[in-house]
Amino acid sequence: PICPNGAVNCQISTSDLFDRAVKLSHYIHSLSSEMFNEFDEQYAQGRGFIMKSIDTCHTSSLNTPEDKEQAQQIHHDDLLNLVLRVLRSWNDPLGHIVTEVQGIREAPDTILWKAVEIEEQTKRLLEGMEKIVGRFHPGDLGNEVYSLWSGPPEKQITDENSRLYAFYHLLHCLRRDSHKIDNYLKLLKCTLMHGSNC
Amino acid sequence: MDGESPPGKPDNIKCRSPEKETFSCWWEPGSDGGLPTNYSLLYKTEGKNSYSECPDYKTSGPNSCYFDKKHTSIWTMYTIIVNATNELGTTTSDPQFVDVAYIVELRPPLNVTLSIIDDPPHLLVKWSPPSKADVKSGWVTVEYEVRFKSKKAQEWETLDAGKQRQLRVFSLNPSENYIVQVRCKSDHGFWSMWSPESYIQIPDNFPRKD
Amino acid sequence: MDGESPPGKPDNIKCRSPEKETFSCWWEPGSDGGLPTNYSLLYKTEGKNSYSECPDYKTSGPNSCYFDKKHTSIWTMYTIIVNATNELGTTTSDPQFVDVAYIVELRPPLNVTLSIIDDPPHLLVKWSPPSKADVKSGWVTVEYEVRFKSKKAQEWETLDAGKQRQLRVFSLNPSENYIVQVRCKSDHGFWSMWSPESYIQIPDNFPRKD
Repeated sequence: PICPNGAVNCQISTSDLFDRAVKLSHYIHSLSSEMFNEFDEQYAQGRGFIMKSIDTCHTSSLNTPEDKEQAQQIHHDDLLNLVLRVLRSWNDPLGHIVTEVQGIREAPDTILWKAVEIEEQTKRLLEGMEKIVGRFHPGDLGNEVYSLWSGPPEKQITDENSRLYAFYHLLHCLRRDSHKIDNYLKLLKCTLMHGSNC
Repeated sequence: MDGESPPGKPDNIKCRSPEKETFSCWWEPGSDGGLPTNYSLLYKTEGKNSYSECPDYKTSGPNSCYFDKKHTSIWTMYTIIVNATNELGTTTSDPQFVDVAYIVELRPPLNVTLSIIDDPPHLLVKWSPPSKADVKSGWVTVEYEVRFKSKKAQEWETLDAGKQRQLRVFSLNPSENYIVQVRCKSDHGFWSMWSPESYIQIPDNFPRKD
Repeated sequence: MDGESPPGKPDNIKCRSPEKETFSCWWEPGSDGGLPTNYSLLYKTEGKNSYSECPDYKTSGPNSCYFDKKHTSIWTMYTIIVNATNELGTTTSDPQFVDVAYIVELRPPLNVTLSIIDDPPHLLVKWSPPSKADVKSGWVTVEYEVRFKSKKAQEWETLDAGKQRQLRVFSLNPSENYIVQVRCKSDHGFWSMWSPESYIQIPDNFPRKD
């Protein structure tokens, strides 16, 4: 996107913004999936966490589309804003994940590195989504503060199993929500930038 | 009676979705205890306490259950069990936990075509996306891999084609007969089977050196 | 006073990013007009009317500005100007428009290894990604090019290796000494420097190219 000299309103195209957002959301989900699998293999085997992980995620109240028809029926403005809200609702939990990993016995550096990288890249994706939403609705960013996450379940978790489960559940929800964000963005990109002809 | 017992435990429950819109599960029956044995698949989704029975035992073949669009939700945990029942009792499999988001396995790519290009000398491999997957709308994003080997060779060489629907292969041995296959996967899913083998004879004068 | 004038216009502003997360810009000072001259780099992002000053003139050496993660965004176009100021006035460069995603220049690939394969006879070139790109694969996607020539030859031959980390080269002259180098680039970025030269002697029994 080289701007001709003397160009006044030189900006990155919305299509380029979408390409970067999709590349980032894909990367964030891949990392979230790897982190979940790594933690599951190392800490969750035989503890029956998966049975309990049917507990709802802190973002469940956001009423996100659960299949292709729903995702295609929702107006793209609403889907864009939904992505923004899911991203914002992960700001505090991601900070907690980074702190919590350092407190887990013998947590490998690879899990910590991924947690830090996901937190940083999610902030970067949020910045991009605010830019994209701003392109469709200048000035309407609805920057409400998000506190869907009520913090670690019980501050006074003492036994290790509950603590590991709380962490497992957070990673399970992160994997799920990052997959949703990635899927919705790829759908939005095809709809808005390629006339649903990807 | 002699040699008759309740059925063995069904196991190896495996679930796959070909396009992130429907999915099927298959199971392996255990021993039938020497008696006529019936199988039933039960499932419940997140937030539900009671099990429902499989909506369609036919579409995906024997020992299977097919969930059509109406019965399929993405990003929802399904708890799935299989019961085996005969006269002497019922045995239940271990529960299988499934989220359709993570079990996508596409069909292989279609219409693989091979053509020799002269300048610069290389092989051009082209293909079409797999059937069923809705790539146009962006609901499914597909990545591809190409593998090739000369008929004489033991080892395949595999190349990442990313999201492209064609790939140029340069490093080929002149005058040899090559086998080429392509496979694909949904961005975060399982690799498909390889496409059927395609064959091509690399010309002797490949690459022409002046 | 004789021979003294306002400074010349700084030009050739060049900006590069090693990994899409930070970036640096360099400029060439114009004439200093015979007087002590100071340089300042100013930048603004999309939608902003006022310029901000370079956050760090040190990290990237003389006549440079370094933008750390906090000051780097891939979501906005940067407008960059450099002012040269001496006693007699200030001269401003032409504006330079910078999109961080398009100025990525990776470091060369690492660990280039060459090996002669007997059957079929060819040269196998292998390498590793540049440090930063390897760790963040998926965010920084890398493609490679290999070039080779016999010591006696004038012209290099260059092959596209796509995203692979190895390439098989078939068209080589037996008993000649070859030089091989590899370079890489991020999807929209600039080619890196070539890796240091690697050398290999092709065996006499290699099939002669006709």
